[in-house]
Amino acid sequence: MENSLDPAPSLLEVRGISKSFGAVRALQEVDFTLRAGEIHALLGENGAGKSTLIKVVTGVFPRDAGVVRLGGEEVAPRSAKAALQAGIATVYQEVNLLPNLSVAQNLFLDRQPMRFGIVREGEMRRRANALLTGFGLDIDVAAPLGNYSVAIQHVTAIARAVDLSARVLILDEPTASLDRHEVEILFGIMRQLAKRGIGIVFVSHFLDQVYEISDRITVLRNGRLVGERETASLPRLELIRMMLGRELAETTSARAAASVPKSREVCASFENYGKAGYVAPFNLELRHGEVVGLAGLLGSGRTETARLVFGAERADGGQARVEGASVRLQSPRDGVRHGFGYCPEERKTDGIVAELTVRENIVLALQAKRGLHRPLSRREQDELAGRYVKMLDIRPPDPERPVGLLSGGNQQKVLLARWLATAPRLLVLDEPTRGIDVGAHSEIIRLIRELCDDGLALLVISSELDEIVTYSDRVIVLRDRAHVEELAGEAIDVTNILAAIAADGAAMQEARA
Amino acid sequence: AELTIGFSQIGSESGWRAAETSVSKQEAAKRKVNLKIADAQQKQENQIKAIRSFIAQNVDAIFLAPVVSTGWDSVLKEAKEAKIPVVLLDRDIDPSGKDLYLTAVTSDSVHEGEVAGDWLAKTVGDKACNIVELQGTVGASVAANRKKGFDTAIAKHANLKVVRSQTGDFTRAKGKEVMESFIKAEGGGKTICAVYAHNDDMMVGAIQAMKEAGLKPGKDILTVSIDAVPDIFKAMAAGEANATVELTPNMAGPALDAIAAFKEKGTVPPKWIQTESKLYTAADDPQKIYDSKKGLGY
Amino acid sequence: MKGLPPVLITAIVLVAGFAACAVQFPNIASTRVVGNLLTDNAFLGIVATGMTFVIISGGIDLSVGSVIGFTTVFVALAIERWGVPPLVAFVAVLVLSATFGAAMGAIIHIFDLPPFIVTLAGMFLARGAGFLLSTESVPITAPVYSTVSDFALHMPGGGRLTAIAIIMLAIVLGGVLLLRLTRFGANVYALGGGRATASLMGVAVGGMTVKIYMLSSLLAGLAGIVFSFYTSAGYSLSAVGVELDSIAAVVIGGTLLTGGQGSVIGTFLGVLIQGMIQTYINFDGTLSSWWTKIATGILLFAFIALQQGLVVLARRPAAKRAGAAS
Amino acid sequence: MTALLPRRGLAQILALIVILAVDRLVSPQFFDLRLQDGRLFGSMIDVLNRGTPVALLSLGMVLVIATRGIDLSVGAVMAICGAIAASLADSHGLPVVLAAALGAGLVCGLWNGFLVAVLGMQPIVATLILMVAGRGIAQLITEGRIVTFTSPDLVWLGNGAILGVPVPVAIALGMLLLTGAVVRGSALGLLIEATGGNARASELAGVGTRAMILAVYVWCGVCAALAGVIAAADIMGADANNAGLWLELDAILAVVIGGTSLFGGRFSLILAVLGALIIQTMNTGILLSGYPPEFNLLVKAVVVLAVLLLQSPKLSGFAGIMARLRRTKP
Ligand SMILES: Nc1ncnc2c1ncn2[C@@H]1O[C@H](COP(=O)(O)OP(=O)(O)OP(=O)(O)O)[C@@H](O)[C@H]1O
Ligand SMILES: Nc1ncnc2c1ncn2[C@@H]1O[C@H](COP(=O)(O)OP(=O)(O)OP(=O)(O)O)[C@@H](O)[C@H]1O
Ligand SMILES: [Mg+2]
Ligand SMILES: [Mg+2]
Repeated sequence: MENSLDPAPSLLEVRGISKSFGAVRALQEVDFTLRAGEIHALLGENGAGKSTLIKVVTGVFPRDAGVVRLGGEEVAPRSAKAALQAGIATVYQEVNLLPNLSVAQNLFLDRQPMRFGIVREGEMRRRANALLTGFGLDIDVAAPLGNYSVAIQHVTAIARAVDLSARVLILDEPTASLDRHEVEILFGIMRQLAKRGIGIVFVSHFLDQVYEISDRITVLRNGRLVGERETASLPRLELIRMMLGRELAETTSARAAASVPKSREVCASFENYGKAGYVAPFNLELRHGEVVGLAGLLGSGRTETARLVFGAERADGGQARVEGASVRLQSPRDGVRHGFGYCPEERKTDGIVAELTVRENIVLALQAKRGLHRPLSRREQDELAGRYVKMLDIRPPDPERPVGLLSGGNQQKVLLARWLATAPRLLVLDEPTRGIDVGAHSEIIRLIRELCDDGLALLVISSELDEIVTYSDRVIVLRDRAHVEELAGEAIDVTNILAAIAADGAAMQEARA
Repeated sequence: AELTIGFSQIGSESGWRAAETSVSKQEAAKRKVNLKIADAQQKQENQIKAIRSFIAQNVDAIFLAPVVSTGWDSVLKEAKEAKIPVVLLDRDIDPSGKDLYLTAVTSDSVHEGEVAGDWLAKTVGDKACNIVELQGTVGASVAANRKKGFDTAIAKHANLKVVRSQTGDFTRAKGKEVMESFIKAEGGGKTICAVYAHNDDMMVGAIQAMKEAGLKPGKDILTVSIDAVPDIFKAMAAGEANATVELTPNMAGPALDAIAAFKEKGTVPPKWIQTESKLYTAADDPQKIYDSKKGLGY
Repeated sequence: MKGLPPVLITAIVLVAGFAACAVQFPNIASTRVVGNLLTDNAFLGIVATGMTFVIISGGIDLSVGSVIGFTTVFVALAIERWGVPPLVAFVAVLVLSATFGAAMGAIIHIFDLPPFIVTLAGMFLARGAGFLLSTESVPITAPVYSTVSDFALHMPGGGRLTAIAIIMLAIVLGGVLLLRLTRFGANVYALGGGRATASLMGVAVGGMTVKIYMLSSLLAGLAGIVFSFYTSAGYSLSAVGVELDSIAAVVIGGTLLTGGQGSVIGTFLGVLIQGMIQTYINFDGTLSSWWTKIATGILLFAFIALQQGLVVLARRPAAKRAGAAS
Repeated sequence: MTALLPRRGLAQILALIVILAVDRLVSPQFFDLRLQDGRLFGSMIDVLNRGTPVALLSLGMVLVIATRGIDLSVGAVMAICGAIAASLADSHGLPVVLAAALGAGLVCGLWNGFLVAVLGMQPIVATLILMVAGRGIAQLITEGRIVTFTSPDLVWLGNGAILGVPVPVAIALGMLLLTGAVVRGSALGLLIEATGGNARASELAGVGTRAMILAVYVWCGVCAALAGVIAAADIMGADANNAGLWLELDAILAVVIGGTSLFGGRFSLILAVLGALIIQTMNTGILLSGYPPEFNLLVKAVVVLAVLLLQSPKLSGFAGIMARLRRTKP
């Protein structure tokens, strides 16, 4: 820090950046300033332009106008590599790592330790292990990254960026798929880095986290800069108003469930259902008008449970019933036929068909259900798409846009629309609110409640315990790929869930003793 | 003892080739020779592999119908080291390998082209005549030779001129397609006096193209081609084709005889056993020839 | 990146096939046949090595057969007609083919065009250029050629390890090392995992694309030189269809056409498997042209199905574990 | 990329027009048309007529490619089905002949589809098997000869005319309409595009991706069979050695020129057929030009590259080139 007059010199200065995609003006004259040693939150609704700003600054997209100065010098990187060389390390929103490479190769791609032109594999693994241990991860770094869950992949991506020891570190929704523990570790590391004078840009939809970690906040709305504030002096409601441009009808954050105990007929039930080596046999009853939450740590078997229930994975034992009649769930088609729906957690690979339009993505499941020879007419499709775009506030509200060009949160809404369009009896949602902004978040939670008031059965997986507590009528806790505890009614609260999850350690110790 | 002979055949790219294969088998059976045929699917490397495996099997002799004239030196040297006599069928190889084979039973494809050209020159007389040419596959030595022979023959006659020349890949379909465009390019075919095709298959296609264009092949436009496959005789009998130069499919017969004599009595055959390039025209009772050739596996 | 299991399976398939052939034709189990197998497939082994890089990076190169054809003609004409010393001719043709590959790579990258089609155009171009040079086959009489073709290490049992077989083995070994041990190799896998992602991770995707196609064409050029040694001639129609043979070898060797996975050793085994199929058919010697094709198809199917079956068997326990995640 | 949607097809039409203009230059009578024996006659008709086999192949191929597959066996399937039709033509009626040939194509397609969809083989190798063996099967049927026939019905399929339009052209047009109706009239098109765009996601959305894949290979086989029958009818004989040889590459080229990505997803039937026409217009132009055949491949390479560059997403015409040049300058 040469300039001793200014205690926090601006490290990265972005001035008057504009960017259009065809008719969509994703960014208009945006300014942004990052100081050395600060953690700066970049906030905004889904589609506000956060990711685009990041990609423009790091040269992934060419910019239409504006300048970027790094340490006072103008930079114009033309590729991610150039940005890296200039000293900006980035973790982009979707996990951008290579599933076919080993974890270690991913961490050290293009900067492997070398000797005589040869990669020192052993050294690389050693360093990879050391690096990941810092993030509380003890995994086989020689295994392909694709073998691991999104969470682990995300941690790897962060570890990679951190290890690049750049001057600027940009993290686009790094915590979306992490659980509390991992978030804690990440924050610890971020604070250390900031202390070393590195400027950190942090994008998140979790306001708690924003208040916990950030020094300053910049808010974007509709591609424009709304303002830049000190976190400490910005009340939460004010922040939300800046993001949404309106007041948020603060949702019932307390438990709103169990208001009207309805008929609660069993919609689907599973007895001794399981698959060896995948998830231990479980019993599960899903009732109409009821939300069942699945809670557990990463890798505890929640996704696995969801896939078995939907039919994406075949059970090797047990009995499934729908409305009392025993059924066989061999494939997603079976699930769809019995009126199930499933929003997978990995929306990029398992959810959207990027090239197809919003409309086509929305009608896909319904069309598959109706069969080939009963095509939805274009009018019906338009009508459906129009309805859900409006209902879920998908932005931009253009049903003919390829879904791959939507922002992450909006893609998630399209997926939800896809299943709502099939009018399912049971909907399985794996992390439905991941990457969704505060406004949409409360919308989706309201929607979940509404849907189940209409008699839909819901099975929801979420890493947000608050969220689970908010809407669940019952909560199943998983641990080590087995269902270990069921909480209902008044027993549902964060402390109890945590206790059930953590019973692990205690139980283990007991067993050993 | 019964002889075992390995025959490295080119492949099955045309009816003529199929006939050569089946005639070879018949001739071998006649002489109680065990003929092992390896089909190279038109690839030289496969032929080399086949010869090597014949050597590994220690056959009594090797027949080779070379797909290209060059590149046999080292493998034929191996055969020579293993004391296995080699006979070339149907096509010759580059002169540098002369001492590596026993004899070659081939026709002279340059001569074939000359025979065709001479016939045309004689038939046309002093009239000016625009010729269109359907070449064989680009790069195939037979095509180059048949072109060369024909060109030499007509060079002596200023009234004969090749106005268009394209490849028809030795196939019927391409022969037809190319002829169609020749007809379009030459004012509906009115300025074409004769077609020369490097093989009969292309000519059969060309004949169809002429008929579809309302022309009378054999009358409005003269035809001459090479190979003498049965279908051209059918066309000739119908008055739609004029002449063809025979390339006999029986190359194996003379070769087997030469090998037998060499093995039994040590008679060294002449270096080149040339097969006849006989010209057939409508005067030769094409229907009869057609009937006699039909069964040969063309 | 774990190349071992599929490779091991391919090796098992190869050995089993070889044993089965040897039972029927005992002559097959000789060093002579093994030597022949290496010599006869030397050029294929070399192009297939280059093709492995291309395919792992998620591309494909259809031009290699034509590049071989062009190279043989060029070399033959240069030595025989233009009086260029052989070594200079080799260097020139290698530079030429590498440039050609680099150009294809650059077009693929800059204009974002599918490799299949760009290299298809390259295939036409190289073959056409060969025709322009000469449609005749040109024998090469330079003394180097006879020296090299006559050179061979003798193996016990009458087998010969020829110079071109040795060149091929060296290239395969070099390919293995390059792919496994260098940064370049890691980047090839990275490209196959996803170009966009690799680019975001800082890999110079454009440069890599150019280099990969350059390598493939360079090796095709080298294969052309080897082919010209093999036949002592240059011919513009040589090596037609070799692109498909080499793709098949790469895929039989366990490399995914979608990219991101595979190994050079596997490709080498794939080349040998193909060579063995052909040796078997040649030894049989009773097959007509059509039965040769049908038998080749059936054996190809049998090998791939066997391999696929073994892979599934090998994966079974792992599949359960990876399930949702992969 | 898809921002080009409204302009889709423009590049192809432009390319076609340019090539037609060049054809007119090399052959002044290129657009001449007259009636000959109740059949239109002229170079334009040749283009349509000769383009038919590839156009038919591309109709099947485009669907296969849309599912992220590829079918290398179509040329061989043409040969098989042509051989079957030719050997039955003189002893059976046209319906039997057609049924047998198309049935064979269907079986071939099923086989390919089975290997890809059920056994999970990579499409390029799966279909390579039939590409190699299929020609053998065709030759087995004809025993390597050219099997000729005289059945007027079958000959009509190749050389006849309906209202002056050659029958093959009419058939291709009919198949285009039929395929279009089936694919776009049902949900098939959407489901195929979804399968090709993201098979995993489609599967999870309840799309029967295996059935889709099976269906497109079967259709590809049927289209190839039809092309094979027409090719045989055209020369009044089945040439198992050469029928359809290397046409798979032309068909793939046609599909790509038609703007369908080899990575699956969005496809356009009409543009694929337009691609086939572009290729044939170029081929016919080469034949009319009178240049020595040694140049054929060079011309083809240059034209293909030019057409592709014309539709490169990174470059729209000259303006694009200039923009790029400017941008690459430091
Ligand atoms: N490659 C692209 N092509 C066209 N439009 C795009 C592209 N990328 C983003 N957009 C559009 O730009 C706008 C801003 O998107 P961006 O991804 O920056 O939002 P975001 O703030 O990151 O939202 P989220 O919180 O959902 O991630 C959106 O309207 C989006 O549809
Ligand atoms: N901390 C960890 N260490 C090692 N492996 C892990 C860890 N966490 C998860 N995994 C592995 O990741 C894989 C995928 O986990 P998966 O995502 O299916 O679990 P989950 O319960 O659905 O969690 P979530 O939905 O929160 O990601 C599993 O194979 C698991 O073994
Ligand atoms: Mg974003
Ligand atoms: Mg999960």
